Amino acid sequence: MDIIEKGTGPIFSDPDPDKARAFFRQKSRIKKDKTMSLSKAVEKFVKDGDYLGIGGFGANRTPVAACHEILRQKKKNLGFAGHTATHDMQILSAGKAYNRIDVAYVVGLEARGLSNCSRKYLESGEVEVSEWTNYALSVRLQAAAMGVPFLPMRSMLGTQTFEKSGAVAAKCPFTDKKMALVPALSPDVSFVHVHEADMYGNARFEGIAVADLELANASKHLVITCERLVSHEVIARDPHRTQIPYFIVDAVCEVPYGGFPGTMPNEYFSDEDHLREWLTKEKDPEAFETFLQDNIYGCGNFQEYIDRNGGIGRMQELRRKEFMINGGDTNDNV
Amino acid sequence: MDIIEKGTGPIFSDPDPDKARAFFRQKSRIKKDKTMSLSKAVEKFVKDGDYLGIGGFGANRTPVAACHEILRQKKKNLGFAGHTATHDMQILSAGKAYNRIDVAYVVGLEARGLSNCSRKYLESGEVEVSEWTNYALSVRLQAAAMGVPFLPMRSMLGTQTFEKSGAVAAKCPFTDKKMALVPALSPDVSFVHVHEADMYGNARFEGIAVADLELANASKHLVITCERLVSHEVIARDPHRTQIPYFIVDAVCEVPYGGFPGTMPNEYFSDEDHLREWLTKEKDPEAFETFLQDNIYGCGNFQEYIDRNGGIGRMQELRRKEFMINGGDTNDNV
Amino acid sequence: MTTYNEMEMMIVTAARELENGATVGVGTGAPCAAAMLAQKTISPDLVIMFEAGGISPDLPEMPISVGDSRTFYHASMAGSMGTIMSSCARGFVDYTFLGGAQIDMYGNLNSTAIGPYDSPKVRLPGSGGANDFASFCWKMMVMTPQDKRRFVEKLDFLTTPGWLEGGDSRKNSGLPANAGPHKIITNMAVMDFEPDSKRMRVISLNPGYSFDQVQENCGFELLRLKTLPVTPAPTDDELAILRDQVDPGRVVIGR
Amino acid sequence: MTTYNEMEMMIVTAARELENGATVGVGTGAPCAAAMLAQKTISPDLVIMFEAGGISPDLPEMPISVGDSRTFYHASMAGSMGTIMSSCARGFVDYTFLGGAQIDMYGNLNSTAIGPYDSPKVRLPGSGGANDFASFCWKMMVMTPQDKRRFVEKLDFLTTPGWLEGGDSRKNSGLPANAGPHKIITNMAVMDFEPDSKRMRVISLNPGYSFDQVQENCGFELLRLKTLPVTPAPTDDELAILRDQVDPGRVVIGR
Repeated sequence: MDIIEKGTGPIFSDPDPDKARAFFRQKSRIKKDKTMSLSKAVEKFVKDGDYLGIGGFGANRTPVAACHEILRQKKKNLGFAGHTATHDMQILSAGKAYNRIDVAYVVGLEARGLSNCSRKYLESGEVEVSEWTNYALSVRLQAAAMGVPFLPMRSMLGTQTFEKSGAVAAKCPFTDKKMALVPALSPDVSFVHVHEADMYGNARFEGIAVADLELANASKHLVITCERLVSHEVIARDPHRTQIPYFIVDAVCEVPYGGFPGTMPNEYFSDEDHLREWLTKEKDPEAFETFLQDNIYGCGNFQEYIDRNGGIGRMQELRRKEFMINGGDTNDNV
Repeated sequence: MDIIEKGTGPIFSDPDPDKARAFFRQKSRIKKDKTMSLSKAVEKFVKDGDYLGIGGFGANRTPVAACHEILRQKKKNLGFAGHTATHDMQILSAGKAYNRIDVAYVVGLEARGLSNCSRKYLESGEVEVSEWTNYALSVRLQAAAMGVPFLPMRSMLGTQTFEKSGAVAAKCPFTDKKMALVPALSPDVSFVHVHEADMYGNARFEGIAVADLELANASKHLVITCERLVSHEVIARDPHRTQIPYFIVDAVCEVPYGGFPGTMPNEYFSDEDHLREWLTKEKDPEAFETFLQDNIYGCGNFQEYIDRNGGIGRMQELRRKEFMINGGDTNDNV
Repeated sequence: MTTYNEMEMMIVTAARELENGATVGVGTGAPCAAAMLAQKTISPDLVIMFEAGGISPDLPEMPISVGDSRTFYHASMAGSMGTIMSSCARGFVDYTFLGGAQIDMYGNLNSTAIGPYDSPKVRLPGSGGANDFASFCWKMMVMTPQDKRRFVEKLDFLTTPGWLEGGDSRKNSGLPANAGPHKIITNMAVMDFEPDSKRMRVISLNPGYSFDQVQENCGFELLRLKTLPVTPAPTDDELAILRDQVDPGRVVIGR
Repeated sequence: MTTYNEMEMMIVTAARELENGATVGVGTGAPCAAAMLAQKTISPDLVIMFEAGGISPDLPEMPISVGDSRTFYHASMAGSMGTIMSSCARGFVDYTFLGGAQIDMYGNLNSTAIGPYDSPKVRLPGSGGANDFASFCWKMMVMTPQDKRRFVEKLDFLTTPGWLEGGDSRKNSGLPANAGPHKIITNMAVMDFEPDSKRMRVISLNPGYSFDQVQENCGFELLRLKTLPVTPAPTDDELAILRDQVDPGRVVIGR
């Protein structure tokens, strides 16, 4: 294919599908009990230098607990897929866990404002950056999920987003139209947070899928965090509801409220007060250190973080907020 | 892109995404009542010469009723996407409704044997043929669904299936590997059979999806046949279960048992006796004419066909077969 | 007549652009308020889509995030980013509202960096889905304050395509045909783009503003219609609906 | 020892190829029987996949169709053709069983037409998913009767890739690396492919057959191991399970 234009951005993940195939060939397909603690899963599947994918969108159905654990275990030099990375990136930036990033949406928390810590880290020169769009990262993951080295798309063209990406432009052999071709992106390890999974890794969630199915299928290792484990029988009763099949999954970690302080559809709404506290604390490096100590490094696990931030009572409030239940007097904690 | 090799098979559908965009631009997005009779939907949305897509796989969740109606209305010169086209193709061949076909799997009814009628029609020279694979047709539909003129894939290469297709081979600009590039396929009109839909066209089904979501999104016009209409409230309660969004749908036709004599997951199993009758009757052209008269042309609608082949009683039996309920004495008709 | 603030004026102006039965890809904030207002006034059948996957929700309140639960509350479908973006790519989405730290005379947007890209003064979020929406949706609109630091001669970074370098440059770029920037709505005026040069052109002035004031708050030379009508002010009805039903918490419109 | 028929012999031989924990993409009929038998004997953790979307069902009986309800009965997932084929393309599927009207010495298959393509004597179904499975799955196997009209010097049509023209031809074709035909199981013998030439090679003879008989029923010259062991006959256990649990209706194995 004749390359008409070529972005100058780095490509952090090898798009060669035969190399990915050689990896997947030796990955176990046995339907075995894969439940383990999140700390064990991070220890086992996240290596310094790995390319990391985090599911969800911003602070919605995001495996926040996994990000905390990555910090606690002081993982370093990760690559990171920054597709609407908001609170997850804020955490990972606080630990300087990554040193290269595919950017689609970063440093912001949407309408909540910019993360000072993420911004400063990206501006520090310590992080290698490649520019993309949200959909480009979806499509790159989809290419890997399909076992092809690239896919064509029609955005990015004509912009500096393209110039600073690793995409190329080439002519379609059927229509002669110029296309952007984006290389497959295969994270070494990804985390996806779901509502329910069985011990083998069959997983399902409610609400929007964002790019989680592309991410799950593209990733060499996949860790599922779930609000609750269910028996395989529950999954097998409605197999059309399974979105992630067990054979692509390496570990299943039951982490109730694992998306806090983000939103988990039909479970709990985001804790805007606590997210605001993050943004505020970041502005003062010293206060932020204490805050991180209190909320991440000083916690044995994510359950402690939940307990320190209101525990079950607060979760009940956020559940009411999710379902827009106002008033009444049925909750002892409210 | 440099073309290394090029199949000689015809491409029956224009892969230009800008032409498809111009069409979709003027398609109404209004959430209005789209329920109508199947005869009206076929009359309105199937034009002689159109390229036709039929959902399901073989005789599984296949919009059989739609195929009958196409025969009754004597539609001609259709193009047809033959991706595991079994009983649907048998019907359409009986009416010589199509004159060009993208072949992946045709003329057979899987383990049940070959359809004499489909085979003779394909051998007659009256039908223009292009060869593909099942996955190639999925990927071609997916290209159209993504609004790109082609997608790359890694099968077909090195075979005469490739040579007699409309695919081209080109080198990947990232890995230098040879890829098959397949052109987008946008049917003019497609039919998909589902369990439930609301009057706007939001639709959902159980069991395997086959390539129905790619087909639905690729098609310019889309007619949903459903086992039952449900209220929009039922859909809106679990929007993550919606697989086909209303805005791509043109018509919603409630056709109970609309997949008979095929299988509809969790509803009814295939009627193997009746399918065998089809295969047997086909062998004698005269007997087949009478059979078609009795079962299609002489029926006012699909309900009459069901009634002539056992009606509700037979459907109850097939439901028991689907759920593997043997024995007992609860069914007055058995 | 009720008094109104400039944000209210912009939202009402934007809402009026959204005809009944259109589809619009929106984010949070003012664009979402405009879409909700349109639904409650002239466009009951307006279809709202959110890039993370929400299609046609009954928005019970303003979402905080483009992916929070409100964006698919009682929706027709809770799909994926692929569902939304491929629908946009196929030509199903008529409008989108975007923003940015900088905009140039061709409607190109910068949301990546202020200052040199390699050592930015401020690193911004990047494209997100903006580049995709602007590439695919037929008519891209921007709501932004009229400000010399926003309306710049040259972007520090071209994140999201407008008419690129004007003229036929977008047509020749490979981007989908016939889509591009449509209207720019500021606190002072409404602009479109002159059809041949694709340069930004003032087509109406908001009540109380003159063309010169708009030009003074713009870093490049604006084209203009010879006669500039006044952008119609919000009606009492529009304001009441906006304040009481769309944004009762005054999160976007302020107090 | 219990007597058995040749179909039973083939199914048992095929089942023994499927080691525990492997993944296999199968169709209906004998391959499915072999996979089910393997699950009930040496490979309790064998993962069965059907191209229409069924993943790891608890098959209650032999499916009639690759897409019928049995193919996703109590399954881990009822996915799509895309789910299955993209999993195959990524290298997750170890084995597949395919068939065809004709096979050549490199394991290429014809299921498209008998006679000239443009005016066929018999038009056959075409590739279906066979070409995809054979391209993607690591080890492709064939179960077929040993017959001169099936084992041909030259295919009327090359539908599905084996080792193409042998040697490095498949490697250079662009197909995924290191995948290809593995074993051919007939009523008379088991064949593999000689590593360099990629030509079909007899590696064991079924009880009661000689190499000459196999060669007589083959339209091309077969390679052979110097010493040809006898393919182990089915055990009583295997036969009992096959007859009582896998195919009690004797649909595939006959009466």
